[in-house]
Amino acid sequence: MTTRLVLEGLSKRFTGRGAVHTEALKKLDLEVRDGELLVLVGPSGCGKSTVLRLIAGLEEPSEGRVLLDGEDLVRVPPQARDVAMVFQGYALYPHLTAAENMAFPLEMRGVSKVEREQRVREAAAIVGLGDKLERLPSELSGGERQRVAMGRAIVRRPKLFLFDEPLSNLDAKLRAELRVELVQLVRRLGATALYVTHDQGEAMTMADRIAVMRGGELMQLDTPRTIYERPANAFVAGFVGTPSMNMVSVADSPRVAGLTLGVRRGATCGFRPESVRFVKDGADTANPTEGVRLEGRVVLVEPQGAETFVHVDGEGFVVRARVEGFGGPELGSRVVARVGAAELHWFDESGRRVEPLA
Amino acid sequence: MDRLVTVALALVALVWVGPYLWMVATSFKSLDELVRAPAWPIPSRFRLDAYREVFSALPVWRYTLNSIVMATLIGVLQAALALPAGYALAKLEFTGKRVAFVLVMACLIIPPQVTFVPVFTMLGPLGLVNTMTALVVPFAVSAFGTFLVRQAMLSVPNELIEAARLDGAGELTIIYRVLAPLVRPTLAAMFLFSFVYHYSDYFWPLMMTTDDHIRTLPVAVALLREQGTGVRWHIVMAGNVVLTMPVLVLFIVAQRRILRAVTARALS
Amino acid sequence: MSRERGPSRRVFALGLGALFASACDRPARPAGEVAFWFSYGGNNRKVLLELVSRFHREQSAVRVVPTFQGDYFEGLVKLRTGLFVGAVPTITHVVGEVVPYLARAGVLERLEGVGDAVLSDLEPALAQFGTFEGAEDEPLVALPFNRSTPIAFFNRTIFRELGLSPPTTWDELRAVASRASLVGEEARWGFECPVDWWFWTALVGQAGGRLVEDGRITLGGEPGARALELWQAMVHDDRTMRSPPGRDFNAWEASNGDFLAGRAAMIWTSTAFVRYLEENASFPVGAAPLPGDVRRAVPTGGTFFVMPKGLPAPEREAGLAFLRWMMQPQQASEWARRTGYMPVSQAGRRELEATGFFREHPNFKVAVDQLSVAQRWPWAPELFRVQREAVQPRLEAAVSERLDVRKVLAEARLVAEAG
Amino acid sequence: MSLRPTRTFHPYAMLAPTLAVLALFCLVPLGVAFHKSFFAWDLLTEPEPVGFGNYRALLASGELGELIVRTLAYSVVVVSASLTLGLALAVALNREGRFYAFVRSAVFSAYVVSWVAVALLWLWLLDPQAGLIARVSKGLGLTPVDWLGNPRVVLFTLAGVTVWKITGYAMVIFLAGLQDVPRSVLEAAALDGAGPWQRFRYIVWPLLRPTATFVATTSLILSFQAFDIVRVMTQGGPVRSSTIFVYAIYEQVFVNMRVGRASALTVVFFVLLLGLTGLQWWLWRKSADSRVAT
Repeated sequence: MTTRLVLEGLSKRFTGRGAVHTEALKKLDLEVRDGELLVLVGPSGCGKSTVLRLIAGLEEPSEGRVLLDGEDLVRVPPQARDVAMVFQGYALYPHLTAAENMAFPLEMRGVSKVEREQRVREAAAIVGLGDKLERLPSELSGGERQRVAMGRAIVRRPKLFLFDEPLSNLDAKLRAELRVELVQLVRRLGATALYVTHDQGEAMTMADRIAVMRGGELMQLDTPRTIYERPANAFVAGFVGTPSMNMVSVADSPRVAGLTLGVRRGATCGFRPESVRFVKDGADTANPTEGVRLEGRVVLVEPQGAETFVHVDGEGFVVRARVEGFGGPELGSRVVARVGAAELHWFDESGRRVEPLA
Repeated sequence: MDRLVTVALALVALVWVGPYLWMVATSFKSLDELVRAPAWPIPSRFRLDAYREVFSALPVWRYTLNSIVMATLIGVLQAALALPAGYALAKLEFTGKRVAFVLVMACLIIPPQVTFVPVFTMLGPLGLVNTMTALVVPFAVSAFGTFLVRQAMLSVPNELIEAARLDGAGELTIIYRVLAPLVRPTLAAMFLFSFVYHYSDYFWPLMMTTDDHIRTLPVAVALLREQGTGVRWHIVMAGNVVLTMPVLVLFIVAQRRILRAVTARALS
Repeated sequence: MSRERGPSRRVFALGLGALFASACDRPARPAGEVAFWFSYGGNNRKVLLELVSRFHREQSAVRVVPTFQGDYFEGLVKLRTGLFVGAVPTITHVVGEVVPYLARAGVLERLEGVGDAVLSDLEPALAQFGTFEGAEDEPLVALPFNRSTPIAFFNRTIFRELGLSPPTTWDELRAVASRASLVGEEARWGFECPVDWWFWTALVGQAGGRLVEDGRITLGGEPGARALELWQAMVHDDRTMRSPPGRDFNAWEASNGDFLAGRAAMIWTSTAFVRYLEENASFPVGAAPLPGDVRRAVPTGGTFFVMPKGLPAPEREAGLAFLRWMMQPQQASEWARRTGYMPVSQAGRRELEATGFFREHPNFKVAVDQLSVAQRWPWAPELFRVQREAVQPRLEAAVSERLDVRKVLAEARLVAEAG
Repeated sequence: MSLRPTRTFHPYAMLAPTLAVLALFCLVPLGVAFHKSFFAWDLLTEPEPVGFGNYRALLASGELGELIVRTLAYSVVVVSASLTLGLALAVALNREGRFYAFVRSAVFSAYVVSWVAVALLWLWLLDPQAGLIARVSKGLGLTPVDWLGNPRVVLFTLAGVTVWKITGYAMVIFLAGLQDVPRSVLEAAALDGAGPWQRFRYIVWPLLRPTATFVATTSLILSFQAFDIVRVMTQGGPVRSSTIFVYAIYEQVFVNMRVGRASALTVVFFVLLLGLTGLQWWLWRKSADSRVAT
């Protein structure tokens, strides 16, 4: 059985006080392929959660269609959609044990008690919750609750999984662990899933494909690698990657004393911190008309262990650079840094990517 | 100073507990003792005559059962009906929500003491007087209970309801199986308060009952004070003990919840 | 480990089911069952219930289910509630004053069916026709049972010690009360009487007045005022009379209590209490007719049996059968003997005389003899309202606060006429 | 944010039983009472229209005015006494320990016990001859007071019994209010040299004022609804001196069989309650404002 979710021209307007409409979603087209883990990422208010809620049937779209295997779901109540959702707050029933929580959707669908127990046991094994089944949510740790929520979703064997920031309530370490498990789990189940997060790092590590959203619109939909290496616009470029891409506006660059821009091919020039290379003073031999040259003072050094982030102030413009290990210039020292022309991303006035000439 | 406060408080306790003790003591006395030495607190011996008389003069069990059935039905109905109403008012969006809420709140200020005359004249011709329906239905909805449940529901995260909807639960299932357990402290407090109130209620059953099969305990105990000759206080007090003890026991057992019900109103 | 679930749909359904089940549990009255509402407490209740059991032993066709409904006035409230909602008893008893009202409202069944044998044997002064002026033109709707008159009881010990005899005139009443009063440590009232409509009516009669004259509510006119003034004088000037506190029967109870405790040397109350007072007093109790002023007069009191209109014929018949039995000389005299109410059956009264009961219990004889001066009530539908709304609520204040009695009565007349 | 109902009719269906019962037993009766107040009706015969006759009769006889004054007097005594006593007890009992818990429970238990039981109990305690109180005061050489027989005293006796019954209510609400007074603030004040009275006056009381307003207004409305105690203890007497509102309505309809007059009283009673509720709102908002302001 294959699953295919297609969103066609999906729009959602909310009516607020005084009949003021907020457009949460503007004519979104999106396709989730069978067995794919597609991550929707974007800053808060970008409409990514709205997409999930429209698919789940928790909201009704203003326009557009939600097609699951060709069937339009818009008129189908959430109860009747073969879609499971894992919520940010887990939404576990506090008065039911882990097992009862997981059995609940089956009970609602009239699955027999024997089969329920069987399927709950399987699901518990999959999410690794074996001996905690008789506990109440309040007796479980955050990670365990998360597993119960997962279990409750998979026990139904739905066509489609929806994840609404399921890890954001956990601490950083657990989040990193669980996201790996989650990816493995989804892969193992061969599930088709739509995953919403505001954390681009999570998106990068987990996704088969990423959809970056902003202001109710889709900015780019592609593999993590393409998104990172060839961001379709300045927003995606700035949103993906930590620390984020350095962006220089061509119009501003003459006012930045320490910065020299070579050939200009757009309105904005971006380069990732790892593209910045420090050169010994005087050993700067490259053609000054190519790439970017920056002269400035090191104002901040952030050692991370495997890498160090160095902030260089070029008198009016701070550039973030990444160096391996603990190397790199010292705090307060004057440095010269360069970025090769091939490593520059150019964007036009509207922020759209300008492809390098072939 | 502290000692003075303690003595004062002990006196306070006496003022409140003393009457109960006096009631119990009286119920064990004989009429003769009441006439001869009414101020002596301790009965010469523990006679159960007064209780025997109460139980033979009145179908006490029937009355008690009536009171319990009535109070339980009212409590259960109030909880059962407050849940969907509270849910709709707290969680759902629909046209007329404000109007509905204002209606509920308006009834909060209209006690049965205001409406009993017309309600009596309405129920009368329907042949409902002397039925459990007449005792229960006017109280099947508690405006205040509905308000309390709504307040409790407001603090339930929407996600939980959405999760239940996705899990395939219908709205009734959500209300009675998912939300009811969540607001159980509120429901329990509401039920207890309503039970105690209606079990003890005199006003309504007095007007709505004329038959033994439906008469409730407080009405019957008030009738024990048979006028005309001398009131036989040991019998009245025995009836009073029968009327009071279940409530006092319930109070001792469930004091916390009852307190919560009483203070909920002040704090909400 | 299983955990409790919250109230589910099942509980909800169950609750509703139980509600409607119990709503329907109002039992239809089975054939031959007589629902009998009564207002007697204490000893009278015991006697009544014993009579009912005897009735059950003697026959099996009719079953009487007695229900206590509180005192007369509460019982009346219940009756009217029942009449309004159509949940009436087969038989109940009501105070005499309300009979014309209920008859006029057309809610009472005719009771001739009880039989001529019973009707011709009734004590005329206590039966409907003898109790109400003008009732002769009305259908028979009320049968007497626990009827009484006001009577004076005195503490024989005190009277003997002081060499007093029961007063026969108002002046004597004041003199005796004054002699019997004690102030100080062992305070004692010479006279005590509930400031109540019934005793006031007695005084009005004695002063020569009538409540209704030529169809107009006069409340006795000048005699009515003089009646109140007598009380005022005894309470405030002589300080020999206690007006006991409490409404309706609370006051009666209080005066009984004071009498039994020796705090009152003489009281006026109902003949109905003769048995109770004799049995509970630690001193010999004497009974005396009320004194007279321009004449001797007492009202009658107590209640009549009535039957609501519109009952199914079998129930009506069953009710009549019970009434017929209760009116028989044997029951009537037993009731009288054991309570102090008047024997309503002439045969029953003769039987009491013949068996020497009156010799052994001279106090009863006083009560019965006093019937010769019993006055009739006007057959006036408004009589009950005159009593409950116009007069009764004003008497107490008039006496205790020594209001201008003419003004009070004028006001009462206004209220009574407004209807 | 509210959820979208799965079906449009759902919220209406969920509210239907509640609104139906409330309308039937709360709103419609008000209309019926208003309508009936223009009739003379004894339940047994046909109602007759009398226009404003019922209102006029109530006013002309002075009954209405007396009734309002009596009810207010009773309420004022009940509210002020139970409030003061409740507050004092709450402050004195706001501490750990079995003894305090016991006194708290004892005082509050009276609030739970039925009015009938309390009325009967006190009727016995206050019995002028055999009652405990009469006996004790006689033993102490005091002149016995005719608690229920003296028209000047009886209303206050009833108010006293009511205070006994409901002081526990005021106490627990104040105790709950005291929980909101931060201990640290009191400790700081104690360190600053504030004595117990000053701590109460300047810290506790200002924080408790909204609670006090709440208790006062709810007990005022509660005391307006008093019936059982009157009916069981005095039946409104002697000389109507304890006839307060609800009992008067009851008496009109069930004793005097004047449904119209009872309805007129009902309408007036409702207007009074509405006024009281308005007062409650006004005081509540005022105390909330003053709390913000100070």
